[in-house]
Amino acid sequence: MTDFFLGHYAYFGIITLLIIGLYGMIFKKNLAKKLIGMTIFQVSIIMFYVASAVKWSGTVPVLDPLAGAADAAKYISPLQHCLMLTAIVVGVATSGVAFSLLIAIYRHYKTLDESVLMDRMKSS
Amino acid sequence: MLKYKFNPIILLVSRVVSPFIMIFALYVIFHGHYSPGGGFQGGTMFAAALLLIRLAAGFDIAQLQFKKILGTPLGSVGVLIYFGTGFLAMLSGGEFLNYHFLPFAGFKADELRSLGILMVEIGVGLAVLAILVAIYDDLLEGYPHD
Amino acid sequence: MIIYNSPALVPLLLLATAISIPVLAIKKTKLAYPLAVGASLFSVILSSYNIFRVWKSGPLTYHFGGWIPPIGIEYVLDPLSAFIALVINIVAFFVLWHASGVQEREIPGKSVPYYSLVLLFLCGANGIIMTGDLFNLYVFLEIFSLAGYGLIGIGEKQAPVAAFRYLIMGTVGASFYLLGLGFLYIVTGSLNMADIKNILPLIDSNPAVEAALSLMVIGIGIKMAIFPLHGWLPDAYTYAPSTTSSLIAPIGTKVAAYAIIRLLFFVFDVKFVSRTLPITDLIAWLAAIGILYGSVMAMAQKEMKRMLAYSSVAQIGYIGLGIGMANPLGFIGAVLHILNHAFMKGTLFLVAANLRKNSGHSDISRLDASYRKKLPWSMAAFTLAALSMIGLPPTAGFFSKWYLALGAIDRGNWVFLAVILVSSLLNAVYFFRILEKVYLVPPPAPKAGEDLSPKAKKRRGSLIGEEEYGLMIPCVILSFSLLLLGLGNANIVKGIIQRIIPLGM
Amino acid sequence: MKITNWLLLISFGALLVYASFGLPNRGDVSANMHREKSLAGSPGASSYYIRNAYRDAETPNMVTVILADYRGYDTLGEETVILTAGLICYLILRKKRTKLDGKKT
Repeated sequence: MTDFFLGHYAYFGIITLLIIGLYGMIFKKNLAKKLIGMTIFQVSIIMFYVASAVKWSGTVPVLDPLAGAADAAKYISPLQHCLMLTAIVVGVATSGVAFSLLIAIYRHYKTLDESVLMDRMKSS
Repeated sequence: MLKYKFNPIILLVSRVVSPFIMIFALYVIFHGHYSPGGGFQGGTMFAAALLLIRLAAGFDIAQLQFKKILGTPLGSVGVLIYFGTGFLAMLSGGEFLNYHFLPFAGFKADELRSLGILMVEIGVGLAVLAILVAIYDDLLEGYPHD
Repeated sequence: MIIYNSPALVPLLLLATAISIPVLAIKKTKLAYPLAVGASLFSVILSSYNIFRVWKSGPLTYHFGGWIPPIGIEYVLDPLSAFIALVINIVAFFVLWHASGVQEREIPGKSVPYYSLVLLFLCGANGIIMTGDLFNLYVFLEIFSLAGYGLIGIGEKQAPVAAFRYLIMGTVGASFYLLGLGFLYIVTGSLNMADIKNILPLIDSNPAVEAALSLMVIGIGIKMAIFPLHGWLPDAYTYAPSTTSSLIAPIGTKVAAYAIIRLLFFVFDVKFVSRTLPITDLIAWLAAIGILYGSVMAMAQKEMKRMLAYSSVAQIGYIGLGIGMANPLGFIGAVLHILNHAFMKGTLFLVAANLRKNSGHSDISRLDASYRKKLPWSMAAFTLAALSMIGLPPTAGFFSKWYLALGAIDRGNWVFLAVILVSSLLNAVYFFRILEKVYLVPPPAPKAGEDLSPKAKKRRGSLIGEEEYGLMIPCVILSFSLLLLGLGNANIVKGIIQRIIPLGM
Repeated sequence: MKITNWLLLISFGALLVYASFGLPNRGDVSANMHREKSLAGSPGASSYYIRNAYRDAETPNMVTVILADYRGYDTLGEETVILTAGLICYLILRKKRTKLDGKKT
C-alpha cells in the first residue's frame, strides 16, 4: 500500500487540481472565473502527462555525451514533453480566443455575470 | 486599461532590458538543438520583449517598432515557412516533412534533418511572436489609447 | 508526386490556402473568396480521386516525414475515411458557393479572416477524418473547434455568449479526450490507432483503460452533441451567421460522430465496448432519448434556425443509435445517416439563410404563401429535404432509417424500433407545419403601394422565379442529390460501407 | 441542479481515482510505455526516440527532434492552432475595416 501511494501520490495531487478546475467551470457564475477554472483544468492535464514521463534512474532528455544513448533508462521519456509543448500552445490559443469572446460579450452587455447576462439577453 | 501616463523611468528601463530579452530569445531559438528551448519558447520571449515596449511606451510609440498591421500576415509567413519546408521535401520526392529529401547539396542525411529542424524552428518562432503580439493588439482594440 | 502524396494532399491544400490568404489578400480583400472556393473545389476533386484509388486498390497509408507508424504520424485512408472526407468536402463546397451572396452582407469587411477560418475549419475536419494517430487527432480537433468558435462568435449580438459556452464545453471535451489519451498512452505505450488496437487485447483488464475509454467518448461526445451533452448546440446554431451555421451543422457534429466510430470500433475492440464495458448500450439508450427530446423540442420552436438546431440533436441521435447498436446493419445505418444528414441539414440551413437574406427573418409564424412565390426553387429544395428528413421512400432519408430499423429488429430491441417510428411522425409534424404555411396559408392582403414597387414587379416577372442564382443553385443541387443518393443507395452500401464493417460485429 | 453538479464532480473524481489504480508506479522503468518493444512487438516509441534521435538528426535535444521531425506534423498543426487564434481575435475584435485593406480607418 505504501508502495502504491509512493508511486501515485503525484497523480492524486493532479486529480485534486483537475477537480478544482472542473468545480470552477461548473459552479462559478462569473464567466471570467469559468475561464480561470478552464485554465487550471488544462494545466493540470499537462502536469499529468509530464508527471508520468519520469524515470527515477533518468535525467533530462538532452543527449549527454558521457552517458550515450544506448541505454534508454538513462533519460526520462521525451515523448510526453513534446506532446505537452503542443498542448501548451493549444491552451494559450484557447484562452486567447476565450478572452476575445469575453471582451465581445462585455462590449455588448456590460457584464460578465451569468445570471445578469441571461436577463439582458432575454430583454434585448 | 487605465489612463496612460508617461513615465520616463519605466520607459528607460524597458528600453534597456528589451534588447537583451530579444538577444536571449534568439539564443533560445537557435540553441534549441543543444539545450532545452526551441521555436515556441524563443518566440514567446521575443513577443515578451515587444510587449514590454508596448506596455511601457504606449501603443502609438510602439507602432514604430512593430506595426499592428504586420501581426497576422507575419504569423502567416511563419506558418508558411514551416509549410514550405515540408513542401520542399515533398517536391523533391519525399513525403511531406521528410527533411532527408531537402534539395541542399553537400549535406549528409542527418545534417539535412538537423537543418530542416532549424528551418522549422525559425518558422515556429516567427509565427508565435507575430501572433502573440497580434492577439495583444486585438485585445487592446476598443480601448482609448492615446 | 501527386499520386504518391495524394492521401495527405487534401488537408495540406486547405491549410496552404488558409495560411496564404492573409498574405495574398493583404492588398485585395476580394481575393479571399475565390481562393477559398477554389481550394474547396480542388479538395472535392482530390478526395474523389482518393476514394477512387481506395475503391480500386484498397486502403492507403501515408507516413509523414517518412517514419513508420509507431514512430511517426500516419494518415490512413480506408473506404470509411475516404468516403466521409468526400461527403464533407462536397457539402462544404456548396456552402462556400452559396456564401458569396450572404457573407459580405452579414459580416461586412472581414472576408479575409472569415474565409481563412472556414478553410482552417475544413482542414481540421479533413485531418480528423484521415489521421491514424490519436494525438494528431487531438491537434486537428483543436484546429477544427477553435475555428468553429470563431466562426460562431462573429454572428448576431448574442453569438459571443453562445460561442463562449461552446468554447467552455468544447475545451472540457477536448481536455477529457487528452486526459483519456494520457491514460491510454501510459498503459499501452503507443499513440497509433492500429498499434493500440493490437496492444490492447494483450493487456489484462485494467481500470485505466476503462477510464480512458469513457473519458474519450465523453470528450468527443460533447463535440458530437449527443443527448445530455448537447447544451451548447441550439444557441450556437441559432445565433451564428448563416454561412457558419450551414457549414457547422452538416460538418461539425458528423466529424465528431466519425471520430467516435473510429475510437469505438477501430481503436478499442467491438467486444470490449459492447460486452466488457457496455458503453455502446449507453450511447444507444441516450441517443434514443435524444431523438425524442430533440423532436419534441423542435416542435416547440418558433424560429426556423432554432428548430433546425433541435432537429439536429434528434438526427445526431439516429447516428448515435446506429453506432450504439454495434451490429452491421446499425453501423451501415449510422454511416449512411452521416451522409444523408450532411446533405439534408446543409440544404435546410441554406434555405433558412435564403429566407433571412430575402425577408430579414426566419420566423415560422410569419411564413406564408408569398414566400413560395418569392423563392420557389428554394422552397422546393426545402420541401424535398424536409420529406427526406421525415423519411419518405424515394429520398435518401428513408434508407438510413430503414437500415437503422433493420438493425433494431436484428438486435431484437423493439423500443428502438418504436423510437425510430415515433420520431418520424414527430419529424412530419414539425416539418409539415412549415410546408403548410408556405403552400397553403394565403399571404396577408398587400398594403397600398407595396406591391407596386418596381423590385417586386420585376421579381414576379422573372422567368425562373429567383434572381440570385448563387443562392438558389447550391440548395437545389444539394436537395436533388438527395433523390439521387436515395436511388443509388444500394451502390453506396455495397461498394463502400460494407467493405469497412469492423471485425467482430 | 446543484445536486447533479456535485454528483458530476464527485463521479469525475471517483473515475479518476479508480483509473489511477491501473497506472504503473511513477518512475518505474519496466512500465509499458518505457518498453523497448511494445507488447504487440512494434517498437516502443519513447525508447526508439531516446536511442536514435542523435543518430537520425544529429541533434542532442531529443524533444526538439521529436517536435520537429518525428512528429513534425503535430507541430504544424500546433502552429495552425495559434494562427487560428490570431485570426479569430482579428475577426471578432477589430471593429472597422482596418489598415489591412490599405485604407485609413
